Amino acid sequence: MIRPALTLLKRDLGLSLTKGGGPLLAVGFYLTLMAMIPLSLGPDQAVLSRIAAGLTWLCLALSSLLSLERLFERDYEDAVFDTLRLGPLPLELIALLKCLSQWFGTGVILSLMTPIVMIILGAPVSLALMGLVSAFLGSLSFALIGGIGASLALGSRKGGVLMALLVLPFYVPPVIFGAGLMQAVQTSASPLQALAFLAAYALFALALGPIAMGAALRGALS
Amino acid sequence: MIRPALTLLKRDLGLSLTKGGGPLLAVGFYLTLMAMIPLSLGPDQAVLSRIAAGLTWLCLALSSLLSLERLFERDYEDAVFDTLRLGPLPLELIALLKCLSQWFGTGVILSLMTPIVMIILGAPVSLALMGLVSAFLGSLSFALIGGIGASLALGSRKGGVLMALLVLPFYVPPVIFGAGLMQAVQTSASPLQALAFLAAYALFALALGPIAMGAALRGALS
Amino acid sequence: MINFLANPERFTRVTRPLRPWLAGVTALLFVWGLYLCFASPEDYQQGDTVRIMYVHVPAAWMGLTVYAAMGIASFFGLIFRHALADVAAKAMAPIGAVFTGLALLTGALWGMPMWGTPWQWDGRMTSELILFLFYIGYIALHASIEDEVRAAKSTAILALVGLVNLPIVHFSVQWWNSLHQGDSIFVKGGPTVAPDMLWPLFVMVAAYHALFAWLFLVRLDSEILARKYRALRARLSFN
Amino acid sequence: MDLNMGKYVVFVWGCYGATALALGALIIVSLRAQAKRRKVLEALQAAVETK
Amino acid sequence: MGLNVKVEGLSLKKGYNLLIHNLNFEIKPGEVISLTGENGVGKTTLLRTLAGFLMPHAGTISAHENDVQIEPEIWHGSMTHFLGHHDALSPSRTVAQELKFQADFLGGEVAGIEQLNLLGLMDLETRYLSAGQKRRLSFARLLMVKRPLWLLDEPMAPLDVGHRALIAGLMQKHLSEGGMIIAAVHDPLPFETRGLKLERPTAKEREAASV
Amino acid sequence: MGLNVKVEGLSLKKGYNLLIHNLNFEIKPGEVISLTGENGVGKTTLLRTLAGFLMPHAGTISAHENDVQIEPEIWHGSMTHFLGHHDALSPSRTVAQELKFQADFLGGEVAGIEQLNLLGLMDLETRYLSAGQKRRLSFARLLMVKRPLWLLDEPMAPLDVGHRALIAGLMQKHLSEGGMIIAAVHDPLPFETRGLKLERPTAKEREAASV
Ligand code: HEM
Ligand SMILES: Nc1ncnc2c1ncn2[C@@H]1O[C@H](COP(=O)(O)OP(=O)(O)OP(=O)(O)O)[C@@H](O)[C@H]1O
Ligand SMILES: Nc1ncnc2c1ncn2[C@@H]1O[C@H](COP(=O)(O)OP(=O)(O)OP(=O)(O)O)[C@@H](O)[C@H]1O
Ligand SMILES: [Mg+2]
Ligand SMILES: [Mg+2]
Repeated sequence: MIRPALTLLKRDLGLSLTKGGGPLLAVGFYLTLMAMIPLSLGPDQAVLSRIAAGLTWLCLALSSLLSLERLFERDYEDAVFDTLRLGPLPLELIALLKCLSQWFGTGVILSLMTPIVMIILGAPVSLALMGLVSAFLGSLSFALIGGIGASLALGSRKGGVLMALLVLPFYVPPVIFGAGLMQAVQTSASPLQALAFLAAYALFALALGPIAMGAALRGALS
Repeated sequence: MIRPALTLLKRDLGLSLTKGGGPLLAVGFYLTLMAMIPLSLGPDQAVLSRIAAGLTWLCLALSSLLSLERLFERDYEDAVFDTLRLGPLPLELIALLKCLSQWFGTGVILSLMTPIVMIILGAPVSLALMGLVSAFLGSLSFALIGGIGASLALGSRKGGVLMALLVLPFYVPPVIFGAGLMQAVQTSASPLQALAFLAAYALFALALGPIAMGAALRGALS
Repeated sequence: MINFLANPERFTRVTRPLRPWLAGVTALLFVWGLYLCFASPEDYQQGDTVRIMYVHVPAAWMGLTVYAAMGIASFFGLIFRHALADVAAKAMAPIGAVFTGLALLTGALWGMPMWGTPWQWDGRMTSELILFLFYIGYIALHASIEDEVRAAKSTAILALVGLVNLPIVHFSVQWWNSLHQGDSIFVKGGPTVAPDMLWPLFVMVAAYHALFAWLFLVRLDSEILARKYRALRARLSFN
Repeated sequence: MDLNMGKYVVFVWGCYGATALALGALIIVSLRAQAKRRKVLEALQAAVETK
Repeated sequence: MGLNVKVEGLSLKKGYNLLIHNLNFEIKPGEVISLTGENGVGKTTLLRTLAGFLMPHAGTISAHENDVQIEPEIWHGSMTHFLGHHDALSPSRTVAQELKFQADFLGGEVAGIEQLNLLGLMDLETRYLSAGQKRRLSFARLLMVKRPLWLLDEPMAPLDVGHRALIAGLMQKHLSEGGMIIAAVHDPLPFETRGLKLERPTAKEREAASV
Repeated sequence: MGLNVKVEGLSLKKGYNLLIHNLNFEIKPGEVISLTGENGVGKTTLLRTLAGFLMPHAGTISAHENDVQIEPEIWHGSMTHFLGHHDALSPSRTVAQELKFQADFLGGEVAGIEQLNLLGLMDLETRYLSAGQKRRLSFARLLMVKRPLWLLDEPMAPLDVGHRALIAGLMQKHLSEGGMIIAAVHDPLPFETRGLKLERPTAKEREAASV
């Protein structure tokens, strides 16, 4: 069970990291998005620094969403899922591994950039560590919830947009709490509650995600 | 030449409108995104109304991007492009028609919603007409430039994110001028210059887009 | 001339002896330029920070110049199908990206003492950032298409379309009134900068150009070697 | 020649340092890639000739 | 091995469409069944059901080893190979990568490369392979990971004459080692097989199933 | 019709790989060529080049009607049909929609539905069709829109015996009406054809082309 799981993880990570420009892409997308925000809102530093934390979370959610979109679809269309299902791993675990490698390949990299981007947008430096930890938790939730959406949208036309629609409502709580946490730190309130919520949400996604994805995939792949 | 063109337009429109939830999806995505913004930024009305116009443009760009992603890919993977190329239309025209039906199916609908969303977010009602016209022009540019990105990313792994990265820089000028136009109207300055720029950009995309897409597709489809 | 050099073999033969000379010239220009940088007087207004100009401005200019050169090479590659032109554009991209990145970084470091902030979302900085992202996009697109002929074609189209960004970067100062300094060197009626500052700047600009030329030849040679390797490999492995 | 940058020392030397670092890295990476590719090609050519 | 697979009273539906009604057969080690029937009669559907991708509408598929029943999960996860119409290959990965992945994931060692004439293709991305080359690459996993039941959907179609003989030889070897094969075919396989011809259910049977 | 197609000195490359070297042949109305050769020799590549999807590495493909040369764009856009390994169908559209679209886009009328036994499938999305049903649906456009040259890539492979005979009949009818067919096949077609066997270029030819 361990060897196939590691093999699958390695393959999926390899596909998302080494091929096609790798993490450069996620990073570039994130940066482009951040660059567009001040452009569309105007360069008023007071306004920007006020909303910096929130915007960072919004960007994180959107970037996760965009790169999640073809999580299962490629292997489904290439019929590789048939082979995966004939291996020793249950479908739930396969789905979880795919989400995790997606998270390593995109979410983790974006999380590492989050503190930098926050500071560039004008958030105080003291927020950096909190930003990093919360971004890790948040992007993990995003990856898993996105996985549920991706499995539900599998095989339907307009998969991408459908998925976005299914998934975005569930992205809202981490965004609220993540942004709230930033505000709490800024106003020297205790960030513990918000952090606990983020962690709970990620755990919840970790527990529920595989079951939901397994069921959805079983239906879609028949 | 006219009948095949109309046939293709109808088919593509049909695919994007009737299947898989239709324009509902784009609209829903747009609304969800708009809903997330106050949530992530906090409900401060003064700040919100200040950035409403800009955010509307940001959402317009992102929504266009999200639904553009599979513009050519479906037909490429299904080998339908082989049949399309054996028809009477040059590849340039096929690409243009696909962008246009994409625009009708998403951009136009989102543009129609733009004034409403702007007002909900707190922009003054007087901005509505300007918002509508500029959103039309902007989303047309977005569709065509997105088409160039989609044709370049075709057949490469990581199509979606790669496309976003290639395309977003070119989305910046309309966003700047679109948002600038809103500000101009708000401060009673003349919006004509910005509007002229938006129109020029759309025309430019209309002229350059088909040529670039044709060349890129010819390479990718070989 | 272009036709003569379009053959990779001939190109290698002509340029190989050139490379050590170019390396030498580059080194000399840098030594001279750096001496001038620190020997020139400080600005009455900006103090010692003016010395940042001697690395900021050449880097910024080179970022744009390299981009234009890539556009030209892509044009030749696309229209006249010169194999070497494709490789040339590919070889230039990382150099341009580094120059552009340096312009951003040195600009930010200059901004801190001058404007009290490293970053402002004004037109020139933003468009420069976009240019940088654009270089990344170009490199990423090249990396993500396996087939060389296709990769060359797709990236050439991207480079040509991307030429739109050049005027935006350059004229951004005029279009949006911004923090960033307007043009002060190439303006009607001659430069508005004092001559003691002009000299080090020009020598540094020349040094950057020489460095670019040398690096370009090295990277081009490296690309040609890689192509030869792949061609030989494919021929051997045919099944 | 005056190498004392006063209170701007961080910024000025930061700029020159970053420039040296980035350009130096680019030079080294380019030269090494070239050397490696030449070596690999020559090895393959030698293998072909001996075959 | 006393391994055998038994299909009893199997009915398969697609949408509202009853494709197969009350099918019964058994397969034992060393046996090969060639599945024939018109286009759309349900050959692919039957094979996918046997592989565990689809649920039967009625009836059972059971596997016994020495009269001990094997759990369905274990059966599907380690006893069958499925080779569909569409080769299960990621277009952006090289032949070498695909082979290594399949061997590691399914639990075996990379093998059969020279046998299947894949040696010269190892560095090529699978999207560039020809139809027959893809099929040969897909076949490799049946050799790398030993499993008793092979479910093959028109395995020979895209292969050239030489490779058809090669694959036929490999299939016979598998049978002689106690393996089982169920293959959907339009052209008969070049060795002795037991035929199983699928027929459309009668109108009455379809009527009865639609309730 | 005095229509004929001439291939002269044609060389095709994929990547760095020379597949076909200096190929010459001609095809006239009423003629059929069956293209044979090992897997990966370049049959599909040749057909795609003839359809205008790929550029030749060297050599020319020219079409003449009564000694007047036909422009390549016109040729590809209105004179050839291409039927690949992979059926060109959108999975989420119904059979009826696909037929209507192809007829309107290529300039013809919906036809051949009963002849190809598609009547019962009209409302089904094409993703649900079996391999043979898909192939029959793809074949419909050759009947709906008359074009002189058919380029077929293993057209018979997924069809059952009955439908093979049917399609063979349709091909013969096309020939008797002055049409031309070039078909890549592994199994010979069930009627008289002119054979064209592709061979790998020699090592020397490959060497020469790689410069
Ligand atoms: C991150 C911040 C900065 C960026 C991205 C940036 C970018 C650029 C670019 C792209 C150019 C070339 C423009 C052209 O030739 O079209 C340029 C030129 C120049 N920059 Fe900056 N810059 C930044 C900060 C600064 C600062 C803080 C100063 C000085 C106070 C400065 C002074 C100059 C000068 C004097 C030129 C030459 C203008 C000319 O004559 O063309 N820059 N910069
Ligand atoms: N949702 C559905 N509703 C009605 N009929 C369906 C549905 N899905 C599939 N079918 C039918 O089920 C059958 C599936 O056949 P299958 O693919 O198993 O055929 P096959 O025997 O493999 O044929 P071939 O020889 O062409 O490969 C087809 O006739 C198809 O039309
Ligand atoms: N980029 C590439 N580099 C090297 N070789 C390539 C490349 N792309 C394709 N090939 C080779 O070109 C050949 C393409 O063959 P093609 O698909 O035309 O074969 P075919 O004759 O149709 O074979 P089949 O009978 O299997 O369908 C294959 O041998 C493939 O390995
Ligand atoms: Mg079948
Ligand atoms: Mg073929």
